[in-house]
Order: sequence, then structure tokens, then C-alpha cells
Amino acid sequence: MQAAELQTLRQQIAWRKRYDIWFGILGLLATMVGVLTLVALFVDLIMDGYGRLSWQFLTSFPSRRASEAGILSAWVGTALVMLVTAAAAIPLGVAAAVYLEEYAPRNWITDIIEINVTNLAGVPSIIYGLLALGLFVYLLDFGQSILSAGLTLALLILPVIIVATREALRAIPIGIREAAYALGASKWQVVSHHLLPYSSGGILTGIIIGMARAIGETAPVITIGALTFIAFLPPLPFTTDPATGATVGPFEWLFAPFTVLPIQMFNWVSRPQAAFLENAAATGIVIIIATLAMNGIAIWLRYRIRKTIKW
Amino acid sequence: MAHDMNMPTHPVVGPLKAETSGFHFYYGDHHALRNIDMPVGDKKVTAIIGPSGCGKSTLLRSFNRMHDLYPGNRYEGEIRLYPDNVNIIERGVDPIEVRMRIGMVFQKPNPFPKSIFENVAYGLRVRGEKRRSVIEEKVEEALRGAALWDEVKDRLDSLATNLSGGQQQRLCIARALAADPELLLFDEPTSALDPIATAGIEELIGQIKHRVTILIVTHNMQQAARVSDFTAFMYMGELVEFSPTEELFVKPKKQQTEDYITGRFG
Amino acid sequence: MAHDMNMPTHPVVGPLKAETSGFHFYYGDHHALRNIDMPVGDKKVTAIIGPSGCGKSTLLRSFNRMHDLYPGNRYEGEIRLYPDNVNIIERGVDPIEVRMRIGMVFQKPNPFPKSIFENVAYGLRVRGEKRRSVIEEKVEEALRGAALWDEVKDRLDSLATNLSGGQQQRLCIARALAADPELLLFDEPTSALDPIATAGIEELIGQIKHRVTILIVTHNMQQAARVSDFTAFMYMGELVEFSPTEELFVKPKKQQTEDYITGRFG
Amino acid sequence: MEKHLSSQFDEELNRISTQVLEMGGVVESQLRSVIRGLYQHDHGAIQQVLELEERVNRLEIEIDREITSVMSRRQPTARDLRLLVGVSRVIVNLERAGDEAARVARLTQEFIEAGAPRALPIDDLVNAAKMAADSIRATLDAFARLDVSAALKVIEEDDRLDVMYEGFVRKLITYMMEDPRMITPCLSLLFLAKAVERVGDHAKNIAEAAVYVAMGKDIRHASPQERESALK
Amino acid sequence: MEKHLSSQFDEELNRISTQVLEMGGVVESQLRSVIRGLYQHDHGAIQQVLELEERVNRLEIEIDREITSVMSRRQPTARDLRLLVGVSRVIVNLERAGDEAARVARLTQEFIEAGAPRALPIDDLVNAAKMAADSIRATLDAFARLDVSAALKVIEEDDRLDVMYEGFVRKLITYMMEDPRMITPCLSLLFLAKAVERVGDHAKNIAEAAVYVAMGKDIRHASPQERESALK
Amino acid sequence: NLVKVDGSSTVFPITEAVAEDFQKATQGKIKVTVGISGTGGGFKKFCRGETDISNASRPILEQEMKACAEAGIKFIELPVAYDALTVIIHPKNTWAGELTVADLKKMYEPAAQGKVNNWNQIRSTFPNAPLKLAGAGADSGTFDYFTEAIVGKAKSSRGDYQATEDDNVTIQYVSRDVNAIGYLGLAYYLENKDKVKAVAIKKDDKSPAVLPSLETVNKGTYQPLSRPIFIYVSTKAAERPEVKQFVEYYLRNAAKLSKEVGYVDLPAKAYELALDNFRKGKVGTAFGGHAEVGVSVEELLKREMKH
Amino acid sequence: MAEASTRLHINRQRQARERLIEGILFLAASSAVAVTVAIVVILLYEAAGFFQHVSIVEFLTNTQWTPMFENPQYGILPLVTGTLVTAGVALLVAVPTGVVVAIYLSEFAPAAVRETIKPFLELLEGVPTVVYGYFALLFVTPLLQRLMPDLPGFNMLGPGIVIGIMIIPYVSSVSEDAMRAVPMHLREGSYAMGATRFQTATRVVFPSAISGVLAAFILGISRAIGETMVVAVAAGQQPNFTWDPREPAATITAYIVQVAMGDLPHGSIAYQSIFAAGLVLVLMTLVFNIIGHLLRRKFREAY
Ligand SMILES: Nc1ncnc2c1ncn2[C@@H]1O[C@H](COP(=O)(O)OP(=O)(O)OP(=O)(O)O)[C@@H](O)[C@H]1O
Ligand SMILES: Nc1ncnc2c1ncn2[C@@H]1O[C@H](COP(=O)(O)OP(=O)(O)OP(=O)(O)O)[C@@H](O)[C@H]1O
Ligand SMILES: [Mg+2]
Ligand SMILES: [Mg+2]
Ligand SMILES: O=P([O-])([O-])[O-]
Repeated sequence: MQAAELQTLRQQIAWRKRYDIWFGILGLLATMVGVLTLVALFVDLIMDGYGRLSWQFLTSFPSRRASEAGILSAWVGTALVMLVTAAAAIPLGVAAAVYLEEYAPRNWITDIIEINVTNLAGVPSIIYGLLALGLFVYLLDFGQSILSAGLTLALLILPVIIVATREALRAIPIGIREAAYALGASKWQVVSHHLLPYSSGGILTGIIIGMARAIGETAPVITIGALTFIAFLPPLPFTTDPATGATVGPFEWLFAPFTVLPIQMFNWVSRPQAAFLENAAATGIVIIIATLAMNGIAIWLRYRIRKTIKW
Repeated sequence: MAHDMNMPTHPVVGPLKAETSGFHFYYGDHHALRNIDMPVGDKKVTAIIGPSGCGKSTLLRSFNRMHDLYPGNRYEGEIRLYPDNVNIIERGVDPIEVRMRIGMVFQKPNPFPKSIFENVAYGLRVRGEKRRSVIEEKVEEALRGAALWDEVKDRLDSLATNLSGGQQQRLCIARALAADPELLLFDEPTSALDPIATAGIEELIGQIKHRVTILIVTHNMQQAARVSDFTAFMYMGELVEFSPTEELFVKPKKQQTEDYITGRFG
Repeated sequence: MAHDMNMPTHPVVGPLKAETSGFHFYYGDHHALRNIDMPVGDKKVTAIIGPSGCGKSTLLRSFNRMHDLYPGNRYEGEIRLYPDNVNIIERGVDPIEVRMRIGMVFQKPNPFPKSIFENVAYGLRVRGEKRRSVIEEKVEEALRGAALWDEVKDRLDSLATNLSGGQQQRLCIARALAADPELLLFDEPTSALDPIATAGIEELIGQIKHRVTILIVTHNMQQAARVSDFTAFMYMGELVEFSPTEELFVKPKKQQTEDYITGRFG
Repeated sequence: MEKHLSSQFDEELNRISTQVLEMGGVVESQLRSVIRGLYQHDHGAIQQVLELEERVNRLEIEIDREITSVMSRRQPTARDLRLLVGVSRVIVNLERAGDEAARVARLTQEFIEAGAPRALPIDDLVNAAKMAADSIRATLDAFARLDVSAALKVIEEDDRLDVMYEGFVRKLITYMMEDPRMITPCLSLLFLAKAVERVGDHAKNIAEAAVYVAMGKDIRHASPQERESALK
Repeated sequence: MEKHLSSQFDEELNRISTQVLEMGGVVESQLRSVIRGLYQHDHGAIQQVLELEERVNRLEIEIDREITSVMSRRQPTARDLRLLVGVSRVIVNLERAGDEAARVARLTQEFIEAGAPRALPIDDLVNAAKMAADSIRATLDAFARLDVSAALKVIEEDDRLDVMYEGFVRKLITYMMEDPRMITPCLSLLFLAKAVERVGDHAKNIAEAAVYVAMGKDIRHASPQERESALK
Repeated sequence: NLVKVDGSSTVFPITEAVAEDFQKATQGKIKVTVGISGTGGGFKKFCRGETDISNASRPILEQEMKACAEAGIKFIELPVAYDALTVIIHPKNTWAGELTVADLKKMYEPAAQGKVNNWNQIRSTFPNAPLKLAGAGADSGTFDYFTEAIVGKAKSSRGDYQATEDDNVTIQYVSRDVNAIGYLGLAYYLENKDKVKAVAIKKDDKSPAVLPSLETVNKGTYQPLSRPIFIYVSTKAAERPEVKQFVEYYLRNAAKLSKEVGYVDLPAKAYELALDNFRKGKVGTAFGGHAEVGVSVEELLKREMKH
Repeated sequence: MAEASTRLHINRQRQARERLIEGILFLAASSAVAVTVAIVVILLYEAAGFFQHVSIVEFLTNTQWTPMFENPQYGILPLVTGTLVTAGVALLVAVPTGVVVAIYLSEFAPAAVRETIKPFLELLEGVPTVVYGYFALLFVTPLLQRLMPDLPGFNMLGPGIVIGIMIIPYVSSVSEDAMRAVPMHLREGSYAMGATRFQTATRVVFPSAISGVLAAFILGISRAIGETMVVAVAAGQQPNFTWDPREPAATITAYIVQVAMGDLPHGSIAYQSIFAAGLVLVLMTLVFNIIGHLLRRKFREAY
């Protein structure tokens, strides 16, 4: 190559490389928008609510006195609602995904189901609230119970679980299925021996991400008419009710009144006394930490399972 | 062992393990195989070669009704399995039963992401075998049969996916062998392997052919030449020529075959 | 065309386009290439063969500093490019400049999901060429050079990914050719292709070698035998033997080479 | 012949074929020179034969090397493989034929130097030599065109040559018996005739190789009936 | 020899080698029988030689088929390819040697039937035949062991045989001149000697093939000096 | 042993405080839940028999009464405290310390929409500055009451003002803008006196300007922006001892607790009357199914009830 | 081998079991349809009451939405524009930023940076949306007011921006997944031509991942449209027919929560109006999802 040509070539490379630097800076800035917002939010919440974060806060019921108020009923409520959500959404979502991915014939019924699922994922959460109000609270008469809320949030995260499960199933190479079939396995054997175990990582991640989203949901729970003041916990199964002396049934807690963290927070936010704002911030911190923990678990699971399962 | 009385004898091939006649296959509207008549000699290696898309895999996969897994596929004609003398593509025949007797090894090694032991034991588990001792015995036998025992006997519990490509493919062969198949189908079993691993698999095919009938599809003509007793050449969904391998490679009967194997295809 | 005055002449190979000397490569702590001295004859095809993992691709990819894309890799020694007589792995040398002069074709055809035209034009666009007429001319020339023009001239605007595998790989060659490379690297260019497409690519290599120096890595010894003028045999990160191809395949100098090419490797 | 996907392979096979034909041409011209030398006592012609022997040897080695090279690099099968195997048989025979031609030349020289009695039945020999040279040409033609029936004709022709040779030997014996002084020249002629007969044999072998290439049937050592049935 | 990854390939090569040695053994035993027949006028031995010819021919065709088959199926290179090429050269020469043995047998029979005059110098011939048979054995040995120096010895030996042959021919001429009645038997002996000499040539060719297989050098048509330099 | 209360968010803090103390007093034997679904949502549940007590920041409406009647639910209306709507302005706002109802009407009436955008359109003495209005969300009891009291007709309002359900937000809004004005519950003003300033309200030009405070409301001088807030008890539920116990506890402690959470207690007499009404099971509403402004609580409690 | 031929016959028991399982799974899959049907039925049922009083023409053409006022007006357009404008602002923030972040993380950032920042960004999704509402109202809007002194305290710009920030992780993580799914050999193909990082990222990786990026946009749009609490808190709950993001407005979702938490008597037309509004919202997301579906099909990855 001639020296002159080389010279122009080099100039032109130097020019092109400048974009790399500019874009690198731009990218970093863009990333920082998100990161800084989060940091700002979190720091703000911590500054407001740090003082209230204590054991007492976690183990007390709500109160008109901000400094005595706590979130016991709220986090227990959230935990129980999540339990119902998980119990309803996981089997349903996984089964639906398995059906769509492995069983469904390619016909219009399947198409409808498919489009439905994608569409459900985009339906605003408030609409689920409206649905739940009509369906669970009134039609099925579950009332404003843990069951209603759990089922509502289950519907909300159902598409998330279905989509995640389908993706996890799709990531399993066709060769694995064919290998199992070729050994004489039946369809259900293929599903239960192989597909579900191998996709468990993806499924779990999907479940956790869905649940993390559900924890922070306010709107649908508000719509079904959440309670706000609850100064007792749902009855433990098989204990004796102090008031009636009767033994508590195993599922009684499902129909118990409850509140959840975001509602508690929302309620406190709109109280006139500034002290309640601290409580709200502290509740916000608890919610964020819960989602953080769940995301952490999801990441860890993804990593663990990615290490053992490769094709 | 004298061959079963119910095995018909073919003039060129000898006792038959299976045979297609007037066999057609359709992917929906696409007529992928046309009127295939092919014998499969008992305890022989039969290779299927031909240009890409000629229907090799389609034919092979018809033997264990793999096409049943996908909608819209249609078989026509006969694939008889001997000594039963049953047309295995008939409606009344259970594809699962067919697959229990006809094993398959795939192009890409596809061990399950389970332990080596569980991989080989899987065929037995599917059959409902629960006795640990029986399973252990069969697993060892199959791994020995696949020339893998010595390499893995000390780590039967480690993940199969950590084996090298060649070992994985031998594991897949062991997995198929453990189920005592009468016919073993190979679909380009070495195309994902390097030459040394390939040589290992070919060597293994040479060893197991005394026990089981083998049908192998390969892109690699030389591989067909190396491992098979009989070779079928397919083109555009038809069986152009079926001959003893040596004859096909030195003195093919059909011009199309000759053109293909000498690299004159247009 | 008489060769450039700055091209040294090698006793076996003749005028050199490039040459490695005392070349080492490290993937982090893993010493993948050891002390490689290999000449690359100008306008010749040099093939690199050897067992899986011996470092063929690593060596090839060192020629256009592909390893710079991943962290932790380290070069040592020299890869001289002639007639410039620069050590292209030196710090001061810009990898982008190197890559603009040394093209590469990969194992799996990797056309960009753009139109056929845009694929071939990519190298020019990257260089900032804007004149439509210049680009069109170059694209046609490159497509002709890659023996693809007649097949695609009527659908230059259709997606490259809709081409067949063999056409895609020829498109990738055209894409590389359009950038007027002095040296073209092929890393197992046909291992994803069927035999007929493979033959097409080999044929093409035979045609373009009059214009550009070629370095090709292949798993397939016969391919090396078929397409190359010189063959290097590598083993465990070292260059065991470098000879004219015919000599290497009929009468190799080293026992290791002989064992490998005759299938005696253990 | 249809083309290979690899034009280089085609080129290589073409080059080999051309070289074989060249070698055949050289051998044939040796034979023609020998005939001229014998008939016209042409020293120059004889000299030429001996010189050409070198070239034939070189061609044999070169073609053989190319065959090996193609085999190692191209994995020929079917007709390509048969062609290469056939060519390697052809060149062995051509080289031998060339050898015989050289031998004839040397003997002719001796014979002439020894006084070459005019009385001896040299015409028969010349005719035989012509026949042998024609056979070589015919067989190479058959090989080049893979013309089985032409090749079979060459094989049958060889029988005629053998019969001529037998007759010629008997004739010579009577000459020798009649006049013991004739023994040495007659022996020369005898060896000459033997060499010519061998050329015929080589032509026949080449024809057999042509049949092998064309049909994949090895008809060496086969009786005429076996041949017939093999080629059906 | 180290083993291939493919044991079947090993088996195939082994089978070919065994067959070559078997063929060599048959040819050698033909030669030994011929010697016995010549020396002891043993009709049975001569008959045996003729019968064995069939077998040699069959072996040639069979081995050739196997070589082609291996070539078409295994893409041999380097030493494997050279071995197959070498073997194909060896069997051609063995078959020729077998042919010569048969020829000798036939001539011996004629010779004996014609009355076999005791006066003729048959011992020289027998010695030469023994030498030729030894050469065949030695050359096959060298080939089997790929022993280059043993092969070179065989090549040199052939020169001695050629010298013996020349001397024998001269001797026979004097016999014929002395007594014209001896012409026919002498001619028989002459052809016999010629055949024996040819066997030596074939042994030499086989030795050259051995050198080729072992070292990849084609030393055919090379002068002794050229040989030396090639093998350095 | 579960008392279910739901309804207005305005009443919630009082009921919450009562429930808290009540549960402590009964050592958790009786459980009380308090929800927020708005006065309307509360009545819906109440009239379906799902709740025992409904918090309400406005009297029950005709439509709701019909629903209750259809379900056979009878109710006892019990005022529990006053909420005073406070009109607030920025502390630096020097001109609007006192406003008449007519002034406010000029600002908020529907006819003002898009037209009245400047302070000097209210009174020519006011500065030429943009008028920035804030207020309650259109579906709150606060909104209904404010429009009724100021414009004269419930829900009759201009639409282009900053509406929010959250009074803290109104505080924020007004505290940031010198030209802003808004209205909200008294409690919010009392908590944020440092950020906003209350406007003294004159009923008409002649009346004195009254600043909102516990006293002025309790005495009934802060008019017309004081309103009573209620609980409605289902008669069926009232038969249950725990409900009865709770309601009585409520009425006994409402004075103290409503002050504590920022509302204005009713005159002591009113609580007695209410308790009396409750014990007598005096069902129905003192309102005709629509809002009314400026009636005293005592008067209300004595009225003939309408069902 | 007498049993040989019977061995191939269909195993009824197994077949029955398989059928049963398939049936159960089918029911589970149908639940998705059931949910949709339930949503539509409930919305339609409640909205039917609404449409008995309000003509669809008015609903779709009137530019005023004041169901709770004395003279109620039922024109959905102000809510629709409010929804679209906030979503639009959100997308204007989220799409470029998300894509730049995705490109940066997938192509520029060192692995360590990527692996730390990604989960961090994903946390943005985990923050309760109420918090974002107050963040928009109390932090972003005042900040904007410094730049635009005339900006009202409630406006669509602030919440739009915050929703945008909130959905950055949606856009960036889905886009980044799509970009990372672009096989390395395509990138190598580009680098081998002498392209720079920027050129490779923008000319090869981005176009190759376009279908995934579009999917991310659609996800983001659905999410932005459906976001409730942020706008409910910070945009002002005042239906306002305007395309100007600086003005306050209500969105459909904000209206629904507002009413759901409010004092309206149930069964009133105003109350039923939230179902009519919900129906519109569902239709809007449906339209976007279908567009997304079509776009994805059109640009399906083909590397
Ligand atoms: N699932 C399918 N649906 C429709 N057509 C198909 C399907 N699978 C294969 N085909 C078509 O059927 C024909 C035969 O395909 P098949 O896979 O059997 O070819 P093959 O000979 O195995 O080719 P290859 O060597 O590339 O594997 C081809 O034309 C192919 O395009
Ligand atoms: N990115 C990497 N990091 C660490 N080690 C590597 C990496 N890539 C390759 N290696 C190692 O370097 C050695 C040479 O690898 P290379 O890919 O060059 O082999 P190869 O000869 O091309 O093999 P193949 O024929 O399988 O492509 C191998 O041992 C391999 O495991
Ligand atoms: Mg296939
Ligand atoms: Mg490599
Ligand atoms: O929640 P409210 O009814 O008091 O507005």
C-alpha cells in the first residue's frame, strides 16, 4: 500500500473512531439517567424513612400515632397475598405455557390463545382491578379477602409466567425432545422428565420477576377495595380463635381481611401529619428491599442453573 | 444365531430387518418422499446418501415415526418391520412402541443435562424399570458397548453435558443401546464432531453392527463408504440406487449416482 | 506483475505476503500458540490443519487482530505483513487498519440481515465511501469475483439471509473482496455447508487466489489437500510441519503429520 | 465428459489424460521408428528410439506421481477412480512397450551390425511390428474414447499377433537348422519377434484397462467366453 | 506399525498385505516347483505350477479390487496411499513372475517331452532359477518389512542374474552351432532362461516398489548413482 | 366479633383512631377493620350488607338510599366530627387574606371556566397576576361540599383547576406559587401552617371575616365551609353486641380523638344526642338525599328522619 | 416371537392418561382466554349501562369529560389525549435512552460494568409506582419549572418523563437481550471489515436486533399507557383535551383509580363511565399489541 493512501486511510480511521468515544460518553450518561434516578429515589426514601426503620416498625400494627405505627399487618398481608398469587399463578401459568408450547395444535384456537396471552401482558393493571372487583369480590363472593387479592395479582402475573415459561421451554433444543421421544417416552414423560426440570431456572426467574412486580402493585388492590386499618393478623390454621374458641380451619386465613404494603404506604402518604410521610418512606424502603431481594434471588438462580444446564 | 423364520430374504441383502415398499411421505402438501422401496439388511449397516434436501433425514425419521411429533405430516405405503412383519406406519401401531424398539442417534449430540448414569438409564426408566441392580447392569453394559465405560466409570454421576463432543455422541449411542433396540437410526451422527471423534464413532458403528441393525444418514460420502455394507443414493425424494457399498462407490449402476459421488452434480 | 521489491523471498514458498516469527498467543493464562514461524506465500493458498483445539483458528484470527475484541488476550512475537514490513500485532498498529487490509470469511456464513447489495457495499460504507456509482461498480465487481453476480443480479435488494447457505458464504466472500483485501482469511469456510456448496466455495478459492493471498483453516484434510498450495500442520499450539501440500500429503516429513493425516492419531 | 464441480480436478484429470496420450504417442513413434530402422536399416531411426526411451521413462514416473497426488488430494471414486487406476495400468504397459521397442532397436542394431542376412524373413517381422504399432494406437484410441468394442477388437487382434509369432518362430527354427551360421542373426530376430509379440500383449493389457475404466469389469485373465459374459 | 483410529481400515490393509504375501508365496512355490521339475523332470511339479497360475491370476484380480475398494472408501494418504500404490505395483510384477514361472513350466514340459538332452548346461539354469526364486522371496521380505537396504540388495542382485543370463545365452549358441539338432531344445532353454531373467526383473521392480512405499521415492529407471543420491 | 368499617377517606383517621383504642380497650377480643373505598364505595358495600358501618364525608344520597332500601338495609346516621374546608394561599400573598363567598364563587363557578384567569378579575384592587386554582378531585365529598357551599349547587364547578385527591399535593402546589389559591381539609392546614396561609372567609360583604380554627368551627362561626362528617351504622349490625359496643365507644371518644387527628369535635351535646339516637335506633337520614350547607349538628340530630 | 406383533399395538391405558393430562393442560391454557373474556364481559356489561345514557357518538366526539360535574359531559377524547401525551412523552424519554443504554451495555460497556448496572436498572421496575408519582410531582416538576417558569404544578411533562425513566429498563433490557442475541459472528463479520465499534453497533447489531427492539417499544408503550399511579398523583386529575404536554390532564387510568377510590355512588352513570373508559384502554393496548405483533413478524430476526 502506498504511503499516501495509508495516510488518508489513517485519517479516515481516526475520524471514525471519534464516534466511538462520543457514543461511549453518551451511553454512560444515558445509563446514569436510570441509575441516578434510582439512587436519588432510594437516598430520598432512606433520608425520609431511615429513622422509622426498626424492629418495632416491622412488628407493630398501624396506629394514629405515626411513631407507634408499624407495618406488621401490611407485610404479613403482602406475604400471604403473594402466597396465594404464587399458588394460583404458578401451576396455571406453567401448565398453560406447557400446553401452548408442547401440546397445542397449530390452529385458530391456539392462535387465539396466543394472541390473548400477549395481549394480557399488555393490559393495564388497573383493568385487572376492575375485573377482580366484578369477578372475585362480587361474582364469586370472596369479598375483600387475601384470596381475592392473591387471585387478582395472580391474573396480573399470569402472562408474565406464561411468557417466561414459554421462553424457557423454547430455549430447550428440539434435539432434547427428540432424543427423549426416540427412546419411547410419552409426551407427558418428555414434559415431566425433561422439559420442566430443564426450564425450571427460566420459570423460576419469571415467577420471581412477576412476583416482584406484584409486590409493588397498588392500583388493582385499591380497586378491589383494600382495607387500610387492620390491627390483627389472619388466623393461623388449627389454632383456637380467642374470641369464639373455635378451631380455625386450614383455609380460613384466605378469607381474612388484610392490607398490603403499597396500600399502607399510599395511605400514609396522604396523611396531613409529616410524621406519617416518614412511615411511608420507610414502607417504600421495605418494598424496594423486598423486590431487590427477589431480583437478587432471580439473578442467583439464573446463574446457578445456567451453570448446570447447558446444551 | 440363525435368522428368524419370519425374516424374509432379499437377493442382494440377505435376511431383512425391515423394508419400505411404495413408501411416500408428505410434509403437508410437500411430497418429500416418492415411492421408496428399500431393504434394510438384518445386522447390516445401510447408509443413505444424497444431496441436501433429497429426503434422507425424512426417510430415516419415518422409521421411528418421528414425524408424528409435528402436525401435518403424512405417511403412505409401507415400512415393514421384521420378524413381526408389521407395517409400522399404520394407524393401529403405537409410535411409542415403535420407538421403544427402534433407537435413534442424532446429528448433534443431545445428552440430557442429567448425570451420565441417568442418561443411559433413561430408556429403562421410561419402560418402567425400577430395580436399581438391573439398571446398573444395563447401564454398564451399554456404556461398554459404546466404548465409553473406561472413560466415564469413575464419574457416572457427573453431568453428561461436561463430556467432550465425541464422548457425548458415544453416550447418546449408549443411551440408545441400553434400550436394546433392534434397529438403530443414525442421522448424520458425526457432522458436529471433529475428525478424531468422528473416527471414534465410525469405529463404534463397526463394532455394534454385529448386534444391531443400523441405518445411517450421512452427508459425507466417504463416511458412508467407510462404515456401511449397503448404500442407498437418494435424489429429489426418490431412491435412485441401492447397492452394496463397494459396488456403489467403484461401479455405480446409475449415471446420477456416479455424477453425485464423483462431484459432478449440477 | 513482478512482485514488490519489499517482499522477501522464501526458499520453499517464493515471495512472501506475510510471515509469523517467534509468535506466541495467550488467552489470559492459557498459552494457546507457541513459537510459530510460518511463511505465507504471496498469491498462494496456505492451509492450516490439525486436530481440534490445536490453535488453528487462534493463529488465523491473530492475522487480523480479531482477538483484540475480547479482553485478556495477548500477542507476543511478530506477524509481519509485506511489502510494508510492519509487525501488525505491535501496539502502535491500529487493528482497524489491519482489518481493512486483511479480510476474513467465517465458519458460519454471516451475512448481515440487510440486502445483498448493502452487504457487499458494507466495507465501502464503513470506509465512508458515499458515491453511488463507485459503490455500484465495486459491488458488481466483487459479486462477479465471487461467482455470484449472475445468480443475484436481479434481486440485489432482497435480503441476504434468504440466500442458500452456499450463496451466503459466497456473498461473504464478495463482501470481503469488495474491500480489496491483500490477504483473505478463511476459518473453516465450508464446515456449515453441504458437499455441493462446499465444492462451489473451493472452486471459488481456486479462482480468487490469482488476485489475493489466502490463508485457510480447515478441519477437513482433504479440503486442505484440494485447495492449498502449502499446508501447515499444527499440534498442541505448535507448528509441526509446513510443506508444499502435495508433499505433505504423499510424503510428510514428520511422523506426527503422517499419523494425523493417515488417521492414526491417539 | 460432464464436468466436475471442481474445475481444477477436471484440469488435473485432463492433464493426466493428455500426458498418457503423449506417452502413447511417444511409444508409438518409437515403434514406427523401429520398423523404419528394421526395414531400411536406418541407424538414425534406431538411435531415436533409444533416445525416446528416456522420455517414456520420465513420463511414466511423472504420470504416476500425478496419479498419486490426485489420489491423495481428491478422493476419487467410481469413474474417476477407475480412470486413475486404469491410467496407472496403461502407463506400466506403455513403458513396457517402450522398453520392448528399445529392445527391438538394440537388437536391430546388433542384427544390422552383425551383417543382417537378407535371406531372413524380415518382412513378416515388419508386418508384425506394424500390427503391434497399430494395436498400440488403436488401444490408446479406445482408451481415450473409452470405446469398449474397439478395445475388444484390440484384444482379439493380439491373438492374431500371437499366432504370427508362433509361425515366425517355427520359420526361424528351420532357417537355423538349415544353416547354423544363421543361428545368431536368427536368435536376434527371434528376440525381436518376441519383443514385438510383447508389445501386442501390452496393447491388449491397455485394452483391458480401457474396458475396466469404461465398465468397471476386470477382464484380465478371462477367457473369451468369460469376457463375453462379463461385458453383457 | 501404529494402528489407525479405524480398526477396520487396519484390518483391510492387513488383509491386503496378507494376500500379497500369499500371492508372493504362491509365485515362489511356483518357482520352486519349476526348479524341481527342471532338475528332476518331475511332471507333477510342473503340473502344479500350471495349476497355481490360476490362483495367482485370481489373487491379482482380487487384490486389485480390494485396493480400488479401499481407495474409494478410505481416502488413503501418505504411507497408506504409498502402500496401496506399492502393492498394486507389486502384484502386477508378481503376476508377471507367476506368468514367467508358468511359461518356464510349459517350456520345461516341451523340453522334457522333446527328449531333454542331458548334455545341455541345465545346472546353470537351475541355479539362475534358484537365484530368481530367492530374489522373489528376498524382495517380498523387504517389502513386508519395508526394509530399504534389503530391497537395494535385491536390485543389485538382479544385475548378477542379467550377467548370468547373457553368459548362458552365449553358451547355448555354441551348443546350437555345434549341433543343429540341439536348436529346438536350446531354444526352449533360451526362452526358459529369458523367463528366469524376467523373474529377476520383476523381483527388482518389487524391490523398487518397496523403496517407494518406505521412502516415497520413485527409483525406477534410475541409475545406481541416482539411486544412491535419491536415498540419502 | 369482627366489626367492618369502610368508606370515606376523610373520616378514616378518626375511625382508625377509635378502632385502635377500642381494640386495645377490649384486648383484641373484638377486631375492627377500617377500609378506604370512598364514601360512594363505602355505601355500595354498606348497602349490600358487606360492612357494618360506613364512613361518610357527605350525607347519603337518594340513589344510595334506594339501594339500601332494596337490600333491606336500614341505617342510623351519626355525625362524628366537623371538617372545615380551609381556603389557603401562599404566605407571601398579601392581597387575598380575606375573601367573600362571592369572590370564591367568581373563581370556581362553571361560568368562570376559561374566562376568569386573573386575580384582578375577582376584584379590581387585586394585582394583575394570573389566578392559579387548586382544589379537590371532582369525585370527592370535599368537592361536592365546596361547590354546594360556594357556588350553590353541588358538583357545579369550573373544570380547569388543579384537582387532586391528595390534600398534601394541594399544599405543595399552593406553597410553591404566590398566585395560587386552593382549598382542603382543616387538618392539612393545621399541619402546614408554616407553608401556607389560611384565608378568612366572609359569608357576605357585611359578615365578619372568620379564620378557620378549632374554635370557630366548633362554635359554628366558620361558615359556610364547616361540614359535619358521619358514620352510618346498619341496624342489623347494630344488633350485634360488638358493633353496638364499638359505636358507643366511638361516640364517647370521638371528641377527643377527632381533635387528635386534626378534625374539629362536635359540641358535647351533639354526641349525647347522637348516642341517644343510636340507642333508640333512630333510622334514616336528616338530609333529603342531597347535601345541605350551614345546618347545625344539633338541628340535624333532631330532625325527622327520611328513609 | 408370538408376542412380537402385539407389542406394537396401541397401549390404551397410556393413551387415556396422556389424553387426560392434555385436557387439564388445555384448560389451564384456556384460562388466559377466560381472563380476557371475563375482562371484556365485565367491561361491556358495566359499560352497557353507561351507553344507555350516553350515545357512542357523544362518547367518541365530545371533547369534554366531566361526568362528575353538574352538567356531565361524556367525551372520552380528553382522557385519550391525556393518555397518549403522557405515553408519548414517556416514550420520547424511554426509547432513545433505553436504546442508547442497550447499545452501550451490549456493545460498549465492559462485562463487569454491564453485569453490575443491569440488575441495578432492573430495580427501577421494582420501585412502587406511587413513589414515582411523588417523585414526579415533588422533584421533576419543580426542576422543570426552573427551566420553564410558566409550567403548572400539574402537567403531563413531569410524569411523562418519570414514566419514561421508569420504563427505561423495560426498553433497555429487552432491547439489550435482543442485541446480545445477535450472534457474535455477525459482529465479527463487521469488525473484520474494519468497522469501528460505533459502526458495528449501529449498522449491524442494531438493525439485526430490530425486531426485539420493536418488541421492547411495544412493551414500553403498553406499560406507559397502563401506568396509573404516577399520572394520578402528578398530572392533575383534570380531563383536558390538549396535545400540549405542559398542561395538566387526566389519563384513562388516572380517572379510573380516582373514581374507584372516590365518593361516587355506585351504579351512577359517572361510576359506570370508568368501565367505558376501561374498555377504551383495553382496546388501545390491544391495538398496540397487534401492531407490535405485526411489526415483529415483519422484522423477524433472520441471522
Ligand atoms: N418440517 C418440514 N416441513 C416441510 N418441508 C420439510 C420439512 N423438513 C424437511 N422438509 C423438506 O423436505 C425435503 C427433504 O428434507 P430432509 O431433511 O429429509 O433432507 P435431507 O436429505 O436430510 O437434507 P440434509 O442433508 O440437508 O439434512 C426438503 O426439500 C426439505 O425442504
Ligand atoms: N476465548 C478463549 N479463551 C480461552 N481459551 C481459548 C479461547 N478460544 C480458544 N481457546 C483455547 O485455545 C486453544 C486453541 O483454540 P482454537 O480455537 O484456535 O483451536 P482450533 O484449532 O481452531 O480448533 P477447532 O478445530 O476446534 O476450531 C484450545 O485449547 C481452546 O480451548
Ligand atoms: Mg438431514
Ligand atoms: Mg477453529
Ligand atoms: O374519601 P372522601 O369521601 O372523604 O373524599
